[in-house]
Amino acid sequence: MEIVLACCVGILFASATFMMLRRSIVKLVMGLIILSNAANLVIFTAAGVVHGKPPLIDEVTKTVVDGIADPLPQALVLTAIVIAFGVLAFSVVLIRRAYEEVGNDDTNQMNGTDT
Amino acid sequence: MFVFILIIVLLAACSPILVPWLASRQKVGLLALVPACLFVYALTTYLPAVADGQTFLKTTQWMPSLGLTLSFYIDGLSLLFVLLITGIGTFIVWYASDYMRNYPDLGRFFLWLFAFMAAMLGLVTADNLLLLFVFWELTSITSYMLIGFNHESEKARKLALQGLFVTVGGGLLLMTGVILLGSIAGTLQISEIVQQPLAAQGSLVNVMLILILMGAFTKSAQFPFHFWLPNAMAAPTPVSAFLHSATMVKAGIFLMARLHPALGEQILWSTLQLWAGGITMILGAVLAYTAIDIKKALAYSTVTALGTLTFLLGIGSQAAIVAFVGFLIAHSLYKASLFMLAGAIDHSAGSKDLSKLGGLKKTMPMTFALMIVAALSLAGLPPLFGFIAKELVFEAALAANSGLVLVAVTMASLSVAVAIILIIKPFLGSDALLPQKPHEASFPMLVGPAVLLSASLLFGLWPRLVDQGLIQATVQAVIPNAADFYLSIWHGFNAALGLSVLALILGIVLVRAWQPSRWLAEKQRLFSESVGPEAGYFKLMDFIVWLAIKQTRVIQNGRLSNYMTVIILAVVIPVGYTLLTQHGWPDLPKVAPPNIYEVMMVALLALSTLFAVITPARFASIISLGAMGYAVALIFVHFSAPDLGITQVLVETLTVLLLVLVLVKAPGFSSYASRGEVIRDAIVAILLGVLMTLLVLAALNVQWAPSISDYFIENSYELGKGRNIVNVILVDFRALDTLGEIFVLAIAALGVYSMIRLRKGSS
Amino acid sequence: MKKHKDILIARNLSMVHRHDDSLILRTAAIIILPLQLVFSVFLLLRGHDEPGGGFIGGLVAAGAFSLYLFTFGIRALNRLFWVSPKDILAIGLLLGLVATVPSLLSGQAFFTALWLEFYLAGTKVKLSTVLIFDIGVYLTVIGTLMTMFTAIANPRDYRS
Amino acid sequence: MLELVIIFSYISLSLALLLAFIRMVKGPSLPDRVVALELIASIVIGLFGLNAIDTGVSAYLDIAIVLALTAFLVAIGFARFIQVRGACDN
Amino acid sequence: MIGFFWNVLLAAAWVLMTGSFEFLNYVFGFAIGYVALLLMSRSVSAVSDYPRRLPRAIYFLLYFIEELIKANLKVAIDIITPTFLGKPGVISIELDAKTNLEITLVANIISLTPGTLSLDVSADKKILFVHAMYLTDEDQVRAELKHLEQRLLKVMR
Amino acid sequence: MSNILFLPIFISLLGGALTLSFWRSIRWQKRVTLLSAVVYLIVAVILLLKVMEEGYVVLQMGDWAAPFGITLVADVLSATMILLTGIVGFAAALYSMASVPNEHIRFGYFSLLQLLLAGVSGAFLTGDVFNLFVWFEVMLLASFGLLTLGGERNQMEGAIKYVTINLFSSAIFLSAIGLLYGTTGTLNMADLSVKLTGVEEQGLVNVLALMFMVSFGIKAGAFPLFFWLPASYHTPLVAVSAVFAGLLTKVGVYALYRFFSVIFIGDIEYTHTIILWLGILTMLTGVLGAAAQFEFRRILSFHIISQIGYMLIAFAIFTPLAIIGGVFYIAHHIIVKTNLFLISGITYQLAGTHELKAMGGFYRQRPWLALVFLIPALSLAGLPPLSGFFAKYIVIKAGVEAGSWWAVGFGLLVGLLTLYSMIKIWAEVFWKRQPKTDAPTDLTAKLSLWMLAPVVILALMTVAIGLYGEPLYQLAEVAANQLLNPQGYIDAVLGGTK
Amino acid sequence: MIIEIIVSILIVCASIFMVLAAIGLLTFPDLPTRMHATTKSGVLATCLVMIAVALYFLQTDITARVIAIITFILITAPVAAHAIGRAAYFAGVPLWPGTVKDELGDYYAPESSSGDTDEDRPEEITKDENIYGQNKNKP
Ligand code: NA
Ligand code: NA
Repeated sequence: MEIVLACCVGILFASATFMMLRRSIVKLVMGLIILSNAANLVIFTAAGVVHGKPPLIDEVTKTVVDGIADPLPQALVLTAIVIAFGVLAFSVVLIRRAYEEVGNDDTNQMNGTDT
Repeated sequence: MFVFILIIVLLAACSPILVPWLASRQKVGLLALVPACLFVYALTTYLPAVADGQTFLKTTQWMPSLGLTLSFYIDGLSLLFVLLITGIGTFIVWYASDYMRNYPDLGRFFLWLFAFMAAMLGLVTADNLLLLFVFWELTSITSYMLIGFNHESEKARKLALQGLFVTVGGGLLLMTGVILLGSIAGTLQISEIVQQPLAAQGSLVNVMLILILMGAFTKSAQFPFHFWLPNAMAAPTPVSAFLHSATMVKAGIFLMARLHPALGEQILWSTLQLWAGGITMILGAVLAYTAIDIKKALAYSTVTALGTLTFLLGIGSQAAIVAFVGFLIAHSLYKASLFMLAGAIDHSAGSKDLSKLGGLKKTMPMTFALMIVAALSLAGLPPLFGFIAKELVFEAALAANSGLVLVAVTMASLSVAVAIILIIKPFLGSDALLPQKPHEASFPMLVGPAVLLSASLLFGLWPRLVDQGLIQATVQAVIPNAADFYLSIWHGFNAALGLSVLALILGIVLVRAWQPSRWLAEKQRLFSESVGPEAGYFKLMDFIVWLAIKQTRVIQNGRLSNYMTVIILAVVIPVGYTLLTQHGWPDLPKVAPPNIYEVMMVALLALSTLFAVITPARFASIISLGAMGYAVALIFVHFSAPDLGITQVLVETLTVLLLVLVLVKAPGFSSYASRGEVIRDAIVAILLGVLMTLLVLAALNVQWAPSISDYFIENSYELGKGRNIVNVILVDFRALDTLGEIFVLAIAALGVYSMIRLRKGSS
Repeated sequence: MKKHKDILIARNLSMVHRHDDSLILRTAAIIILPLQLVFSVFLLLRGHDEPGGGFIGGLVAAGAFSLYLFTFGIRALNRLFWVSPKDILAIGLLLGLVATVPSLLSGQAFFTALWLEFYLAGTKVKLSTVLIFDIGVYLTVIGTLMTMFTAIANPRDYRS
Repeated sequence: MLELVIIFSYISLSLALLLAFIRMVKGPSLPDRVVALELIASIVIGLFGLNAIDTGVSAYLDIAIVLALTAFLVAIGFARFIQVRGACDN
Repeated sequence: MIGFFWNVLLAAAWVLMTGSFEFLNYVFGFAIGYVALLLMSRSVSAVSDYPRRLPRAIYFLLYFIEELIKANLKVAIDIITPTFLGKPGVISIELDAKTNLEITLVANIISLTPGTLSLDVSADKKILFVHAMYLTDEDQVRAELKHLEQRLLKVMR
Repeated sequence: MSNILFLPIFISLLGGALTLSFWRSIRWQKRVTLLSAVVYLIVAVILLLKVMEEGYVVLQMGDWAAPFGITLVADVLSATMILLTGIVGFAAALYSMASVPNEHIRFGYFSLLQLLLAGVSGAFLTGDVFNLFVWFEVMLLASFGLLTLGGERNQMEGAIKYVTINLFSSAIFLSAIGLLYGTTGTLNMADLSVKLTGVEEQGLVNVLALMFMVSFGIKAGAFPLFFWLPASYHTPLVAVSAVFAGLLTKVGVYALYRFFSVIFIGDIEYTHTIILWLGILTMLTGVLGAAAQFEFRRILSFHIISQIGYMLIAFAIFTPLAIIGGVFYIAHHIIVKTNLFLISGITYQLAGTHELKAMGGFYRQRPWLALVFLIPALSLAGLPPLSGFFAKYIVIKAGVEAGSWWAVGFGLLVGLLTLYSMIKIWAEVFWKRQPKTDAPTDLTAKLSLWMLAPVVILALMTVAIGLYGEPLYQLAEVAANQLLNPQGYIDAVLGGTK
Repeated sequence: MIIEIIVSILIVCASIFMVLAAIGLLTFPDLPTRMHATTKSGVLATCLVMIAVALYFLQTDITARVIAIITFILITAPVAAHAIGRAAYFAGVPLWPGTVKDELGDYYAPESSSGDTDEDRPEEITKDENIYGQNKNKP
């Protein structure tokens, strides 16, 4: 299964970067959304996945079953999701404001500050 | 010595306040008392001791780790320079107090002048190579400030930059050379380095020699770096007289002389000095002869002198070194005087153009008289000290070989010509049409030349005044075991005298041939602008700017998509290359094959992502991203991550809401890319995708160490008092992450809030 | 049959705007909002043992408020909050920071969890700095999202 | 037997996901897509329930609750948006 | 509503008192609470109609489920058959429901019933516009919907 | 256990949260900011002294033993960086008092500023890879916020690039962390160092190392990843530019120093050669970029890049002296570059423009300001006896001794071109006559002491380092020894566990 | 065993309804008819799965959660359907040409129930701003 997920990671990264290479800022921000999902999936997949054994301790026995899923990548991904959400919220508003200021959604037109 | 420098630094620091105060009382000349006192002090305290063969060394730590010490060393060579700096400096300050009377920012002028003086004193007395370099660079920057004193003129700024660029550039090479010398010799203390000749050989030593010589040559205007010096004449005349004749330009010479005991026996060292010095001598002399601006002529004549000094060091025999010292003293005396007199002419007549000046004899008799003495010294005629110096040069050349004699004679005859022209053109002949009515120069402007030339005359008549004390000690500093020698104005009829006569005759012939030729000057200018080293400098500068603009236009082209392409490739190429060359294609990890449902789940993820990418409809894309989020949540849940599933679902929902809220007023999808660009971008994107897939597969194949997670699983309930291990990690084991995370959210909120609400014109 | 949209355009364009608030939606929202809020607190409190926690709870609560925003508009939402969302945000952050401090009193490292366990009416109650921290997270998330939503929502589009 | 049923159910729900996805792709109008997404959310809730039965982990139900409570917000949000901007995409 | 709240409270109290947290114990506690409220209903006005409404509600729920399944099957058949059998249209229904809550519940129940979808309520809250899929007999659809409304209102009032 | 280690982060976070809660009162925000800047500075000094005394200071957050919890750890490099952060933060706080419009303050300027410092401090202190990511994000988002605060068009244009490229960098960083965890099962830097020693597949380790290198390279503004920097650094308020210029890229550099001296030391030949060429190209492109500019802050921005090159080269040479040079360079650069940006703000305030062509006359009208500019400018160009000279000297000396002739050659060339740029500013802004403009500006207008004080203080520090650089050298020497001998770091972090 | 059978039946039914809902969504001719398919069948299917879950576990807390889920779905699904349907209707998403009646349209435009066009109006929605502008004139 990890192989399929690894392929999926590739697809997400490719899609994200392709979108980020578009000149339309809306596409750019969509690319960012996909990108964060892609990175999260890397963390999730690279540590190996387990079906049906969430890292919860049994209420009664206070023990866990053997071979439960690794909780640490989950915690990392959770933090990453939250951070990505904050970043994304910022970016979305940024592209809208950029659009309002520049009057255009072409990133190539937003080159007044470079040279 | 440190006290000397401190006094001058203090004086420099006070100048901006002190000078206006003195100026309001017409007593700026009083400032000259300070260098004068120092001169007298050095003369009375150090000279007798040094003449006795004593040296003074005082060392204080500065940055011991770098071997940088505040160590000052006084021997003949440094004392000679100290005397020159303070002595000539006294008169320069006096001179400037009158010459610069009407300039604005006089305080700042003296600030930089004294700062320079302090740096120069430091340079010549430093016993630590690094310390010497520190002062070296300080002279460069203070000289920049002085050259560009008329900073509102663009030309002055440009030429000041040129001087700075060449000297600092050379300085950087010198620094590298110093580093090398330090590591080869094992110390930076000059007094230790010069204990014996450097024994080491080899390419590293050669590199070191070249680097040090480069530093010295740039500073002392040796060919091919000679061009900056005449251009530095943009500076006010006192500056030219002080920095660009008597002191700073001799720093390179000083350095070479300083290191002579250690490096003088290196073949490369002396060969380079001979060639550079020889070429510089002749070139400078020719250029001086053809110049029509007095200051230019003097500057090129200085170049000649500097070349001569280098040349003598290159010969390296005792005779040459004696000649070196003699010529150094003589030149400093007459050249500073010449500059001051030229300044007086300019100040009085308002012109420096030899072809325009004339007949000043009547209005400026004192100046004229002094000019004659100075020029005779330049021409190397008795009974001035210049004559002795020139004789010494001839003798040194004669002792070496005949080619060198030719060079020396050429230089001497051209100098004679220049000297005579300097007497004839401005002062004799008919009255010229001048920009302003000339008048005799004031006392402060003449006192300097008068005293200096008297010294020249005195030393010429009674060389005993200097040869046993100062010159002997200086020669000793350059050649530690020099034999005793005596200078005298009359050597009898010998080859040197013959050469002098020859030079005089040739010089007079050349004067006859001299035409104030604008055509020649123009040709000369064109030459130097198109092929000469100066042209090289300007071409280099132009090239740098051209390259800079070109590069910036190509690299920093303002196109985000190009930036991203480069950056993505910067990930793909090195990482991919390393992966494939050092690790190889990863094997497929041995894991359970997926079932149909898992495949469907991932298919939904892939399809919804791809649809979000290809759809031309913006909101279809957003909705598709929502579906993608749900698919990710499904994967999380299927693989035992309920917390992630919940979070993903919630975040996805809120993301879509946010997008909907924000994009109400945002543009739709526009497609700007051509088919080719789309394909190019797709290739770049796919490369990254493939790379990431390979990396994940590679990572799945290895497990170098067991995970630390077992600790969390074991202790979550006991120590963390929670059954949801993920949550215990988040709020306890790794709570700091979560703390950072909530601040990220808060910052995002603030950012969004300010972006929406704080706009131009809103309040 | 003519295209519905054309007919609509032809007949009366402004009917949507004469009547753009759905009674059904409003009434339903009033029912759903408290449900979601209660549920969010539930998620917050049990997060240490089951899926949930401050972040998830906060998101649910924020979802509840955004429903309110979409239904009743920005002004109504502002009326609903008697403090500014930024204050909630600040309180959340300060709580998060405060939770790191108590351990200093007992000479332990920052962030060391302190637990106070006791039985109240037969139920085991666990009070801890961890809970304070989680509440801080909860409030921060609410504050963040509400700050964003109230900033972004244009009063002209989202009004009562 | 239950295992077989669950596999059948996984497959049919996946099929449903696919069909709903096709509607999402086809549109044609924005509300059509929103409706498709809502159905996907419903199917996902069903899948979470199925996961719970499959693995015996009741925690998955909590995700279902959350989804049930919040997924419709997307519809509400889009409804509001459609009122403001119209149903035409781009 | 208050009556239901009390009933739940009583059930919870029962569970606490017995100390057995089994599902069936909750049901049992609820039943006992119901009986208690039934006894109280004569004297306490706040809960006076609750005992009557609970069975009606349950009855309505069953009725609703039956309708739900019946109509779902109808749509299901339509989905399976290749041709679209529907005859859709938007009809208006006079509302007997008065309060916002009543109107909302009626509208939502109608929406949940397959074949019908509440689109809008008139500004004066008197008419509900419903999109119906099978308008072969418009009057019958109307009648069914009215019937549904009446049954719901009975529970509510 | 040394709780002082958390204080720099805690103070900035608290300051940020408090200023946020005082969002209604500008005056209280200013008070809180000043107070926390002062306290931070004091704590930073104490921390540095403590580190000098003890070598390493370690704090296991929440008393969870390493490698399980998050470890904060300060060696001399970290503590020095914290002190520099305190200095820059203090200067920026002072400067902001009078220069930041009330509107900006009302919309969270001070909160963002302090949270930026919190992120920076966290990045310097953490000993955990993922925690570093978190602090990076705190820092990034705060910088996003500061960059866009004001909402002008050029800010938005610059921010789009800044945000996009940095988020890509974060994604690569995050993925690399995921892969690293997947292969080693740990996140603690010291533990990673232990677990990566002697692994068979060094090639895969190099791959991961390169991913981190690219990611940090983007943050540090290295070639060819720096595009975001010149596109954006000149757009926000000057105080913000100054903090960015001083600190942000240095966090990337710091991370490179840390990772490639503690974690990825298995194949130094390979990794550090890449860093060397990265550094050389960075220097060249940066300095050439500056040569093409005629806007005060843009020149300075490009020079950040060129100076980053020096720091990379120094690290790549990887001898004790080179790393001493690198640390020295970082310290010098932070102070000087911050100051130059602040000065650009003062000239902007007086001349109303950043365009060199439209400026002039400052030397005549504002000689003291000219002096204060000359100090950092000449220091940046590496002229003695200022801080930059010693920084450059040490690096070049290390290059010479290590025989890295390319590094030496380009280092010298770039030094010269840096001087060219600084002199360009000097000649245009200070020496040149003030050009006639439509709206004549008064160069002699009164300047707030709040703005002058930090500039003068930083200039004095530059001179002080130049005149008495030995203590900093000693500091850098200890730091270099620690970096070259990671065992001490590992023992300090993991000691007492297992 | 009995419970397992019931659970199985419920799950199978749920799956079938869900697939039917999806097919309906795909094949029905216009938005409202598609929503008929999804809202109801989807809700029904989800509820069936949840009941199956409750029966499978037979635990108090899980049953409570199942009841909560079902309640939430029953409350939110029709509201969402209503909101989308209504918005789409007023936004002018075309109805299937086979639609026999539109009393809602008649209600808002009784003066021209025949479907004639008034030529003097269409320009009013040429710009979004008009829509915002008219918001202010709400009675
Ligand atoms: Na692995
Ligand atoms: Na139906």
